[in-house]
Amino acid sequence: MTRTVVLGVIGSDAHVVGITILEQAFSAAGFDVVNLGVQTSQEEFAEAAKAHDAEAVLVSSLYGHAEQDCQGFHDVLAEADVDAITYIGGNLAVGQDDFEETRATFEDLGFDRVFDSETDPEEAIAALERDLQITTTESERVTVNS
Amino acid sequence: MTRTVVLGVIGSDAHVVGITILEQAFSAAGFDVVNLGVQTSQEEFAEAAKAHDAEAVLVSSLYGHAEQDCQGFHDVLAEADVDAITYIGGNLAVGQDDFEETRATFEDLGFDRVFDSETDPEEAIAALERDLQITTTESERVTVNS
Amino acid sequence: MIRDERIPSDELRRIDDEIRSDWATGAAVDFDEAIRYHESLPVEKRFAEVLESADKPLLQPRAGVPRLDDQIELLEYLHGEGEADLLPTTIDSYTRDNEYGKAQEGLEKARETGEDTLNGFPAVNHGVDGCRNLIEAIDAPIEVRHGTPDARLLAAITFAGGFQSFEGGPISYNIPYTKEHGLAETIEHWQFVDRLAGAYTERGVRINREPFGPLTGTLVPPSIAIAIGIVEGQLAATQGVRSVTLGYGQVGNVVQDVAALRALKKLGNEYLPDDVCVTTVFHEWMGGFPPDEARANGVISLGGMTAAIAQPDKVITKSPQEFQGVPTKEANAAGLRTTRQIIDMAIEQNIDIDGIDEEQELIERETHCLMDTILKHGDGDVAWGTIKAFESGALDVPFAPSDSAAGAVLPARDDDGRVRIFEWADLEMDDDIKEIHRARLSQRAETEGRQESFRMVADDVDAISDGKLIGRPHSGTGGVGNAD
Amino acid sequence: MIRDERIPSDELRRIDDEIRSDWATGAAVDFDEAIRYHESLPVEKRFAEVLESADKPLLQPRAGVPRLDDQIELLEYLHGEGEADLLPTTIDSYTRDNEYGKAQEGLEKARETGEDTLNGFPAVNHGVDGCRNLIEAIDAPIEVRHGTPDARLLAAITFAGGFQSFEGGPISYNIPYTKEHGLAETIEHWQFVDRLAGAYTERGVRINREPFGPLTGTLVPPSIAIAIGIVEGQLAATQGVRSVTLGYGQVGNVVQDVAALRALKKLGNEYLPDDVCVTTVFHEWMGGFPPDEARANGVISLGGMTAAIAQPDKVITKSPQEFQGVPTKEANAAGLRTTRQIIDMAIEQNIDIDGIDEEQELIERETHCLMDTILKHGDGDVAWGTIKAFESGALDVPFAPSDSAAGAVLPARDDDGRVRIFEWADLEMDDDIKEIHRARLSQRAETEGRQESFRMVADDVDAISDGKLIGRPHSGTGGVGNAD
Ligand code: B12
Ligand code: B12
Repeated sequence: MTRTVVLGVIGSDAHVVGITILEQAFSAAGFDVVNLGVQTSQEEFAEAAKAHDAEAVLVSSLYGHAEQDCQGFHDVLAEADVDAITYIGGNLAVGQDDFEETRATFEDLGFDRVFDSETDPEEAIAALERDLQITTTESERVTVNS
Repeated sequence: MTRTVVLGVIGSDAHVVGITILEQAFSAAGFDVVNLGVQTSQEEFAEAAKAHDAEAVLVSSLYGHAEQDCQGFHDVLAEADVDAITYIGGNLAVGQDDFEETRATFEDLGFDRVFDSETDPEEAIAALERDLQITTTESERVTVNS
Repeated sequence: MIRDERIPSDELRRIDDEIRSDWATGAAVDFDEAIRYHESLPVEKRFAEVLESADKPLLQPRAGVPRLDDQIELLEYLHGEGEADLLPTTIDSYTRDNEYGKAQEGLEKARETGEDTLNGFPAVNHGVDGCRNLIEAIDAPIEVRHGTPDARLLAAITFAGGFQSFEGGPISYNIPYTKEHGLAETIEHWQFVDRLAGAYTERGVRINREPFGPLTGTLVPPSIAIAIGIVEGQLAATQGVRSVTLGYGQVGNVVQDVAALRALKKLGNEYLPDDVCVTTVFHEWMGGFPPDEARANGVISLGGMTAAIAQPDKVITKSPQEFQGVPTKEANAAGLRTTRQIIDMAIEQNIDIDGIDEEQELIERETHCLMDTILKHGDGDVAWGTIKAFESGALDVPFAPSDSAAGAVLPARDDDGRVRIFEWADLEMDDDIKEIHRARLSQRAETEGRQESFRMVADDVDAISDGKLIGRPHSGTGGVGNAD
Repeated sequence: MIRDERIPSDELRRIDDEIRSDWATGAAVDFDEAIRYHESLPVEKRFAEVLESADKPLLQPRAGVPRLDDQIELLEYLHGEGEADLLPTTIDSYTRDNEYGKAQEGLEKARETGEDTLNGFPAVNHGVDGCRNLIEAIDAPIEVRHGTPDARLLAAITFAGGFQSFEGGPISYNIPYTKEHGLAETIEHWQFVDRLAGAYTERGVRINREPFGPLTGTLVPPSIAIAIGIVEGQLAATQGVRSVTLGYGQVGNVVQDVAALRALKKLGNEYLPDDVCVTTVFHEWMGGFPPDEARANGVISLGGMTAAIAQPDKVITKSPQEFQGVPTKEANAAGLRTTRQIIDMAIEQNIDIDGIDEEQELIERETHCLMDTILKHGDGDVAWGTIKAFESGALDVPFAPSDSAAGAVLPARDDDGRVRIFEWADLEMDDDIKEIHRARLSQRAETEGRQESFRMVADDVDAISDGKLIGRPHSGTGGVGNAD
């Protein structure tokens, strides 16, 4: 059984190399990757996640406008009834910021995990496997209980 | 009329390139330079200044032990009845120090002027010409008055 | 059907009027008054003259912040402390998307909070007067650098605002920078930009135009970059541009980089009309940087060393903070001075490296193949041919995010670190050239004891940020033999 | 009369007993126990083995602070964060003067105040156990670096303390480092050091010895540095040393530096006995640095680039804070990583520069002239010949502060930036070689429209710290032609 993740670069950002590498790595790790490419809108992410029943939405942003581009993103996902795990990664702030602040900002925006641009694809894959495991176990438990 | 300056590297410091350049520059500017070379003791400076009736003593130090090497230097000069202007220059502190602190340290030790290692020989020559001018004028004034 | 033909004057005026109504500040543009303004500028602010008369590579950083006074301070700093010869004004991303409203919001927020809420200088919003304040404040020529597919209003305002150099082109600011813009559309828009530059040129104000050579910045084979630069130069020349700076981004192999810069100059002069003055610009490594300023300084210096040998007319420097985000002004100036030091120490040395001529010849042959196929695709018309060649995949750019390019060609380094093509897809190329690439890459595969694969490409993408040139597998020592 | 002959065992023991009584810590040295201690060290701490088996240049910084725990922390940092392959322990200046009392005061003050009141690690005062604590704490080989004319006690203690590499020699730690020490005296003292290293070697503990190649660090013509290194290698070999690392300091011209490093290796193997394993070390620019860390990174990188081409066995790195004073550990590690990045990016590239062979041949011929005159001065004995050749001025070092050298020879750069000899004084050299230098220098004088003079030498001394390689007069543009 494969698991589907939706991947894309948000806003008007066109940095494609990172998601090209991520696509390859997640595919190699056994995921079904729906790669929306660069310059993907919030709505496109939501539609694709819905259409493919994705278990995770992986947002990439490199160009420094991530915070603006992600305002209200989780509302858009919720409206489309998307209940996937959400990760964001890349160069998330303009300039030479402290990453811990950046992480807090994006967690407040609703992301489950925030990655900096030193992240190896393997780390993200490991995290996702853990997170999905937990989710599965929890939902199984719920199923058993109910 | 030429004026005599005594020049040397103090302590066990062997950095000779700086004083080689200084010797050439002061000579070209019309001074009589007595170059004592590297690894010159306080006593050798005092003797030479006395013997040549020097108007200035130029101490160089690069290797980071200048503060220890100059302890009591002005007493030694005084004992030998040397009343010359004293300059020190080079890399005067061990490590990455703030130059203003260093300047204060060496002024407290009795040096008339303190130069960092970015000093062009021309700056030191200009300063010395000014200082000697003033001294001469003062001593002339003294002569006139007495 | 779009063709490589000069836009007639009345059409130029019509479009000009139209696009200037896109945003309030467009109204302030008055062409004749602008010519007089340019004529009033001292010679040291005339971009083309300064660049074309230089006797050694001029250095230029990248830099743009939202507020005018901050931008002035930044450029003064880079000019003074960074000793930059030429200055940039990098435009923010909203402006690049023609979202002047969002840029305005960002600018106002920046003015209120003092924070850099935009990633560049929104020149359209600052308008003609804002631009002129900047031009007047800085004692050096300034170029507009952006990444805007439709840069017509930006050009109208910045040209009238006193800028005399403008980066970009219909391919180089489309394929690497956007997803959905069609090439026919961007060619049309850039024909206007070039025609406007040509109009200034006719009146004696030679606006310098600079195709963006590095494209996606990631292992772009030299011939692809050169062919696209030449096409953009030709399109610009048709519209009356007479000062063209062809660009190229460092790949990191010194022989290949020097060969590429020489080929760029030679082919540029060969393909562009005689009355165009062709200069070259070398971009220090445009791909992923190491996450460490010390190592980044090594990358920057290899670029400086290459520039000292190849002697392009201009070098665009990187900062040691490239990996992290927009650099502080201090880091930006440091990148300039590191580059300056190594160039100045190496440039008077006679450094002739073996094999440059051979590599240059290969690059030239490859570029000729690509140029031939473009013209063939367009029945002799370079504009149309470019569109068709990208459509068929005969022309392609690796890692292109744009729907207008196949993005199917894949590069990898050979055993010497030169960028070769691993997956040709439909790229047009003579078979014997393909064979050369194949042989070089299989030599590497053999050294590493593994198959050529996307994994190798991915390793090469990461290699420089991981501290090496070639993405060797982590186990074996690769091509380095056992020394005694 | 001192001769190049092996010190007999009983004489070795006599001197050893004598010098060990110079300071209290000398008593703790026990040769047989020390051999067992060395045998207990893991292979990754054995200097000669690690260096000689490396397959690419190993990097080593300079570093020394007074207190043991600080020195451990510093070396751990340079090994970890700086990724140094080999580590140093730089000795303080009082120890270099054999002023162990003053060093003790400084050490105690450092322990009280926590400040670095000495400019290095006083290994004699720390004694055998202190040294062993350091050796045990660090997972890499460590070399003793100093500048001590009479290093006998330092050697006895640090060898017993577990160090397996020791820099210096009778000429290289005399002529550039002191004024009044006679050469006969330093040769005698270093014969002891080498004999002691030889004694360890005989018992299977190959102590690596490294003549200090850069000498005064200031425009030293390659052949002078190489000849002196060879002499010191020969003297060491006579005493039983079997691992010799010959050194050379970057002059900044890539062709000359690569040629010099190749000549160094070739001539080292030619002149030294077959049973000596000869390795080479390249020192990044040892002269005055720019007062700016960004520019210093450019200087450091040019060194790294040269090392990537010449591939010496070891590179001694500089830090971007070289100008200012002893660097912070962060800056020291940064210098290492900048060097590493540029070496690793360039080393797999095939970079063959024209003219290296020719320059190498010139350097070899010059070195042969100097070696011949040394042997002739000593009637075949290299020790005696060195003393006599320095006396006559047939052998000389530019900017030598020592009374034992004439210090009359003056170097200047030619139009390509290679170091030539401007004032020969009594230096022995074939006339046709002198003619080559003369021609190159007069070409430069012509380019600059001025006479060769001390002013030119002074300008060259300052050039790199002023941002250039060649000290051109400030007006004219010098040798750079007008590009189009
Ligand atoms: C190549 C490059 C470009 C190319 C992009 C070509 C293309 N279409 O892809 C070009 C030259 C076109 C370009 C343009 C611009 N760029 Co750019 N670019 C870079 C550069 C040098 C490398 C990026 C890269 O490809 N890295 C290699 C890949 C493999 O790594 P990566 O992208 O970081 O992705 C990895 C990780 O981040 C992580 N990751 C990424 N996303 C995600 C998501 C998740 C969920 C997870 C888990 C992990 C993850 O995993 C990835 C794979 O390992 C970086 C600086 C750097 N990093 O060295 C600047 C950089 C990203 N660019 C920058 C900027 C500002 C721009 C421009 C706005 C300005 C300009 N100068 O023109 C434009 C933007 C245009 C646009 N509309 O997007 C800034 C961003 C500043 C900031 N965030 O503060 C940077 C940091 C440069 C700088 N220091 O100023 N750029
Ligand atoms: C070349 C050099 C050497 C050569 C010296 C050869 C020789 N005999 O001259 C060698 C390799 C032998 C050497 C040895 C050592 N060196 Co050393 N050396 C340098 C270096 C790289 C350049 C010095 C130089 O020649 N500059 C060029 C000349 C023209 O400039 P200058 O000396 O600064 O002099 C000018 C100005 O300072 C000024 N000036 C100087 N004196 C005076 C006096 C007056 C009155 C005035 C007005 C002006 C003035 O005018 C001069 C002419 O323009 C410097 C670092 C640097 N600056 O880049 C380190 C440096 C000075 N050395 C240093 C050290 C520690 C040493 C050693 C102790 C350690 C070691 N590693 O072995 C030994 C000392 C040996 C000893 N007994 O002295 C440190 C000093 C640290 C500190 N002060 O905190 C430095 C700064 C390097 C560093 N960053 O660690 N060194």
